[in-house]
Amino acid sequence: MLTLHCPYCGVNADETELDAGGEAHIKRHGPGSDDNQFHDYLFTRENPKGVHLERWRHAAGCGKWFHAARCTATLEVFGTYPAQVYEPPQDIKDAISAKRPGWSWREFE
Amino acid sequence: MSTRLAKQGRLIDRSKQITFKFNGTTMRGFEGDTLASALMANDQMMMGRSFKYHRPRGVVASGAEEPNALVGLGEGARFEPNQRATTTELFEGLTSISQNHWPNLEFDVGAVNTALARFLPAGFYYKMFIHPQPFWKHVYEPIIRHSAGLGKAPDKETKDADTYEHFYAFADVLVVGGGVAGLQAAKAAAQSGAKVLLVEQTSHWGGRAPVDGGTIDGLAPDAWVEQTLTELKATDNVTIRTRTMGSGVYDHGYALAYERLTDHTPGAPGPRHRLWRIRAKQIVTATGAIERPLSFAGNDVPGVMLASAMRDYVVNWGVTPGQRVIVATNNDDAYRTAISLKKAGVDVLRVIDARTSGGGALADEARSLGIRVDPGKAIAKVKGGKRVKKVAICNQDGIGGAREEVACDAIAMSGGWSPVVHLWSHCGGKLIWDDALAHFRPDPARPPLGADGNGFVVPAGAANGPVSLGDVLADAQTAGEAAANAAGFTPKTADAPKGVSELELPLEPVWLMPANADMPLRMKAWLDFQNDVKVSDVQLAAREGYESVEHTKRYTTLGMATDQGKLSNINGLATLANALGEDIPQVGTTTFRPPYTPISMGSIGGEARGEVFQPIRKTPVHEWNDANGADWEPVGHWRRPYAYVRPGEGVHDAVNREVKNARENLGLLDASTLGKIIVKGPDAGKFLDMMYTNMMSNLKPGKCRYGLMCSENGFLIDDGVVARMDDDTWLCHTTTGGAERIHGHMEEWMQTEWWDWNVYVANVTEQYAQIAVVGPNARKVLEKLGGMDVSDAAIPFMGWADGKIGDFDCRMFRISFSGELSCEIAVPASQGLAFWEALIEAGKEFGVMPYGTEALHILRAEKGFIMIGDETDGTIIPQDLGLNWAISKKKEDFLGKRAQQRSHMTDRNRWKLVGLETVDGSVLPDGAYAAGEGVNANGQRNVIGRVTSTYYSANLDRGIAMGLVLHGPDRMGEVIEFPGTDGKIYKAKIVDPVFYDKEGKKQNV
Amino acid sequence: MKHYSAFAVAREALRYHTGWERAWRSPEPKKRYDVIIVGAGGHGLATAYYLGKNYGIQNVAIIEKGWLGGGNTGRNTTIIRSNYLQDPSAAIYEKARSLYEGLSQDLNYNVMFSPRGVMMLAQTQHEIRGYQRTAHANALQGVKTEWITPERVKELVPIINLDGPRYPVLGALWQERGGTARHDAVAWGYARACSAMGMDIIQQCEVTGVRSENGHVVGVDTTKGAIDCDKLGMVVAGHSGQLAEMAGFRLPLEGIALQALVSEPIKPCMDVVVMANTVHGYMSQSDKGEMVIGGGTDGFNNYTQRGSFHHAEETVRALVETFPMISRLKMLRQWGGIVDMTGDRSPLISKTPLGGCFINGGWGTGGFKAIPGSGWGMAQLMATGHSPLTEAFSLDRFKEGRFIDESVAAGVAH
Amino acid sequence: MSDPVSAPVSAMNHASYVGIARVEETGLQGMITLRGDLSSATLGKAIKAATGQGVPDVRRVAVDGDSGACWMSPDELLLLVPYAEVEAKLAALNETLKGEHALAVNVSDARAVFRVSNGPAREVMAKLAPVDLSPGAFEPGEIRRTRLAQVAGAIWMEEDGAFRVICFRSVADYVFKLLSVAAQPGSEVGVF
Repeated sequence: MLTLHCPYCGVNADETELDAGGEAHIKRHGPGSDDNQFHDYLFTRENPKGVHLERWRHAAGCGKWFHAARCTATLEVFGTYPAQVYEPPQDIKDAISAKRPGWSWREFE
Repeated sequence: MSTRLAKQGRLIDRSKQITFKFNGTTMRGFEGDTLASALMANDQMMMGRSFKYHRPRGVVASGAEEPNALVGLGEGARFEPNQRATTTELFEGLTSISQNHWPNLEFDVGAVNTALARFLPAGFYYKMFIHPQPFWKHVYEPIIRHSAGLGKAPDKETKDADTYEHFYAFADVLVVGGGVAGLQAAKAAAQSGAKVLLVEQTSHWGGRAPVDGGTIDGLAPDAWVEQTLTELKATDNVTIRTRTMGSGVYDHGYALAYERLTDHTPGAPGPRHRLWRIRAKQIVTATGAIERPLSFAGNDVPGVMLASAMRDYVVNWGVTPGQRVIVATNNDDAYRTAISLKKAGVDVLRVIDARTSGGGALADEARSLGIRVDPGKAIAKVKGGKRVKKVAICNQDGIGGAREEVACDAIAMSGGWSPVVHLWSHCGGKLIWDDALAHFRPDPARPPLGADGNGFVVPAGAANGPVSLGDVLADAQTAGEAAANAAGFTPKTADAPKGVSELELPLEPVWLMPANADMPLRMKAWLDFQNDVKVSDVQLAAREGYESVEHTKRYTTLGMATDQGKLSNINGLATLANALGEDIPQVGTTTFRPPYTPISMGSIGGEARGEVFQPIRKTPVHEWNDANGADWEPVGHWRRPYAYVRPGEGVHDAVNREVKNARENLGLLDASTLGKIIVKGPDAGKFLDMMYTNMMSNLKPGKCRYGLMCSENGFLIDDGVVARMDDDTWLCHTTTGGAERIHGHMEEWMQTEWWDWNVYVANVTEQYAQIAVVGPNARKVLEKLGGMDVSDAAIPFMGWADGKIGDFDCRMFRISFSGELSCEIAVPASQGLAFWEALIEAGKEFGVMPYGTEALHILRAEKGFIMIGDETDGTIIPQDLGLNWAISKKKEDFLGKRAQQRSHMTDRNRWKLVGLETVDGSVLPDGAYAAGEGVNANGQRNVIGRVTSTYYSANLDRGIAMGLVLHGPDRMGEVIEFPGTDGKIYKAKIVDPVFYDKEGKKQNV
Repeated sequence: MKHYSAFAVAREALRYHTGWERAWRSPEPKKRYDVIIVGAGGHGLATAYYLGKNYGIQNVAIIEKGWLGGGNTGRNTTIIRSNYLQDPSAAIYEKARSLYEGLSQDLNYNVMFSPRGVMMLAQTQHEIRGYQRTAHANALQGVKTEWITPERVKELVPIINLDGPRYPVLGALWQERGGTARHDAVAWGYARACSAMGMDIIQQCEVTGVRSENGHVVGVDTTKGAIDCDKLGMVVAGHSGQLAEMAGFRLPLEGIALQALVSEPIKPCMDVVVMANTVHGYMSQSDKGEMVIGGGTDGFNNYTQRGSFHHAEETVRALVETFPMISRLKMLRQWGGIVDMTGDRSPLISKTPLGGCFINGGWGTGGFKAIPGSGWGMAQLMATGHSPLTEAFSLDRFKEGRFIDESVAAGVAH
Repeated sequence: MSDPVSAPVSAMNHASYVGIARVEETGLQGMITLRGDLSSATLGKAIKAATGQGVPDVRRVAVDGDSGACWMSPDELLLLVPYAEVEAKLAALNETLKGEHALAVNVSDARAVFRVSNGPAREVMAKLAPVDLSPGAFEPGEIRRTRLAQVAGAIWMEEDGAFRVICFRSVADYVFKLLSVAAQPGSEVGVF
């Protein structure tokens, strides 16, 4: 039963107020992309046992999408941040590094 | 015999007598009794039968860990099976029945299993009943199922007479357990200013201490408990609850507490149970410890009881299980029982102490009271069936020979204590083995981790290992302070109250009595009393290679009973470890899962039953529909009329009537459930061009356009009419199920992909009641009501306008899903019912009839319009449905475009939409598949198509259908076969999907 | 292998059951095997068993990081059915179901397959259409199912509440030969039979790496040393992703938590398996008397084997409404498992980018019922390079957009 | 006198229930959903004109009688105005906001409003919403969009300790029954 801090309305939201949105920072591939790119865009997922960056929506609250940095093995939360970014902010990366030195996730570390 | 003692009983009020029933016999007890203590007071030692062998079972414990004394409680709508007699507070008129026997408790046919026990070892059913094949289902299994099962099932029509509720609570520190450790931990935590919630599963505070004696700061435990309670009650930041069990600990500080409000006062107003959903920064588990039985032959005979439990019954309830008692132990604590019994006037024949050294100070006190103590001895065997008759005593180090028999009627046993680590373990807390005390306790280095990655559970008192009163209180103080600190408060460090109790000598682990008991004895030495698992069973499992503790548990069912192994697990583990020649910590434990003790299904469901089981969404016309024959169809959470059935009319007659009337006169449809989403902004057109397959940016204000939406995976997810309001505002209609889904879909893409586009979206679905006025007389009724110009010139087909109809401000859309002249009119929801009634009234002279969803389906099918959810099922792309005209070729991109370029999506062998006409005019079965030639590699009949919609058309007086068929559009006129599940073969001709008014004249007048 | 029978049990009883031999050996790994199966769950053991039985490949090791049958095989709600909509699903699940019919005899181990019947309630018009479609499909697939009326539903399930205030029962899709089996026994039975064929089941041995040479697998590194092999089968459910990473490729999978719970045992009151998809709940009664209840899945990656409580709550809420008499029963135990979900919620049984390496996973919430069919097909694929049973479940289907979507008929995959 | 046929009626038409607390639907309330840049001065001006209130801070409400402004999200407010004036206020609002990127729509009829008062209102609400409603944690002036059992809703407290509850119109009946069950006699929790 997670609680995640909504970076928009400042609420520590109960999991039942949230919708999970899967992996974060996925680049959209539309017309013009090749089959592999499009396949990976839609289906290939990091699915890590450890540090994960993922999307959540404060559905029963302010309705905003945000990102969470979370460990899938312990459910530890390193931080949450707005969804309108292409990569996790430095303070989030630092928070993860503090707890999981040497972590990496896709192109981020 | 077991009886009520003349004195004693700190929890009962002898001035308040209570009458209750057990197996039909009226008995008497006192206020403060549990059902178990009251039954014993009435010399009812045998309270049930075991699971597998149906052996007589008596109460063995005095609390939540009880595996034997389970009864069916109450009657009718309040009957509850498997209720623990030891945790059931006695109340006037209580009725209970014992379980798992036929015809009755005293004489049970199933007891034949006892005689066969030798032939029914652990896992016997895996090795037997294999042949002949059908016998398992029809002969063996039914027998096993009937002899298994425990409590009687409630009557099949039972509807629970009680209500339940949830409650969300937030605390800095949750303390579970109201014994002296819990009280002290709560006090210590509260002094820091932290918000503390303290819960205790029983109806009284203090736990074991008042029974076990000693002093706290010079006070008797009872007095100290009173004093501390008074302090806590006076502290604003502390909340305390009795009859509330901490039942589970989950991630991120989430905990469940199970409050039993009216179990002891059935029928009282208010909910029966309240399930607390607690978020705590820190959780202190002051859950105490549970005494372990000793494994000796016949340790399951009624009258054999945990030493601590026997003490509880004497001190708390003034009952004794017997008159001539023998105590068997491997530790000093059990001497307290001998002493309590003796002081209560019960004859204690002797204490059999497995330790050659004998006991310490408590042993001396016992001796001084004239109790005989036999060091180095063991119980070889208990004799007696439904009641202890005598014991055979032998040396502990031996196989059980050279016995001395002593007659007695009760035995108190103590194999040491195991901390209650369940709540610590639920969320991943790990354990370490303590050799000195021979038990698992929480490993402070490996606690369950919270959201911040730090531990959030702190064990306190006996639940953490300490045994003596002094150590328990000191540990509780530390735990309370630590929890407060971890919760972000600064604890006032204070000295723990001084607990004084007799010094105890160390126990000696005894996992089998006598140590080398021979096989006949081991086959009678019980580990799990309820499931009938014996020492020999665990040894057999080990022998057969079921070496993992999980394998042994599952193979023998050890610890899988309703007590979840509270008494049996550690003894079982030790037995397994010995059998494998390993150390206990190597063998490890099984996983602890919530709940700590079983909680009612009702409490889990909470308030969500009956009318509030799930929300029912209602349109402004709902009540009118209900009053006018609506045959309801659930659509999502909405209810829509399937048809309006008149008195003496069948549902299908009603549908046919509605379908004809809409084409011939005037039909009204409550379309309020259709989604209505406003999209506004400089980039709204660009945004909608991505959302829809067709172009929306070039739609002219005042006009409407039918649009399709696909997922990024290419599949059709919704459709609807889009109207352009003004330069930068569009109104998108969605399907009934689509409103919230599509609104969320738009927000998601807006917020997470194109967040730099200037677009705002608002879901105004429920602001309007939307009513479709359909049929040749549609314009007439509107003109009669007066107001805006509704002529074709003023509002042409696929146009819209704001205006007034009668007194009603409205927005009118000239759109048609029926193929008839049709206006969809939106009015404010609060005027929706009035508007509907006005239309009904004014429409009378034009033959007005409301129509439901089925008529809606048929009308659109007659016109070959697709329906999301019928023609689509999540695997369909617009191209399958011949909707290419609605897919913009000009646009470089839209959601789903790339997906639709994948090889399987462009495959010319994809089934395509066609109309289907049965050769004989009958109706094709819904969901039927068209059979092709031959079978596939897996022997399945090849198929070449399927029916997506099929109806009887009253207007055409024949069956019409739509379907997806391989190369369908190229095969017009061909007849294909649809095998029905009724065995018939339905022949249907492939035709154009538009069955009615192909030119579309009627809608455009 | 000592034969199991009532006679054998009686004989052993006379010597206090001291004569029973181990159900399976616990050997140290050899240097090399023809085939290594990673994962001694139901699917892995069944794969090994049919490799030996159908193709004579018996130089096989099954490597398990924990204890055999300890993953989802030992955590599921044991439902067996094959009333699936899509041809490939119906084919493999019906193959599995038909193998279950004779599995106890085949393995000489009573797996307690109980064809008590599986019922899927239709509670909306949409569900009626969906299940009637399934019934038509099943008829052509050779899967025996039928559409039954509410009256028949009540006959079969006396404790059901036909007209709940929210969703009346409008009928049901009924598979008479569906049912349940004893999950542990399935793993143990296959393990015993594999061991008897000379295969090595190596428990408490974790794979730490996959070794390959010029694009072909040559062995694995484990906590018990390096082991060589010609072919490798990855059958590790929730941990497929981690293993694939070791082999150098990625999968269209995500691991999430699925929950289940049981009530205290009561005397028999429900003889069939009931699934109510509109309200998201399903329930059956075990031979022990417990009501076995399936909970929902979380929406996020989770490797804790603990689910979020509110999913269990939603399920119980639905079932109390459907079967009011369970309101005063008590939940005895709840637990969770890790299931791996693919893009279309259907499994992967496929060759992989690494030569000689095969994957069997992505069973989501419905793997137990498929065990024998999955093992049968996987063995055929590994032994011969092709299996009609598994063809459609290949990895490349996602690239082509060729999905196997069972949700279309409102059918859940439990 | 009888109302004209077209007289508007609120979802529950003032239904009420009295248990451990009083639950009532408060009838028609003018409501405008306003989306835009909450930091914009023009927007602030428009809101002042429409409601007499300034732009509320995050999770705050500024309500006086049936006029006020409630924070809904970083780019959304719910404006409360007298029901009869909603169209006029909306028109004025749109006039002022001309040229701004903003969206204002009338949602008066898309919602239902309840009041929970005269009793342990905090406890009644805490049975339904996963929110810390204890004194100090939740006080008048704060608004919380959350979940009421199985539906979305927004709640805030008034000075007298009563709760205002807003939900969608279609589930008004569900929410009314929900609140009534939560307020059933004998269900006091006794913690706040």
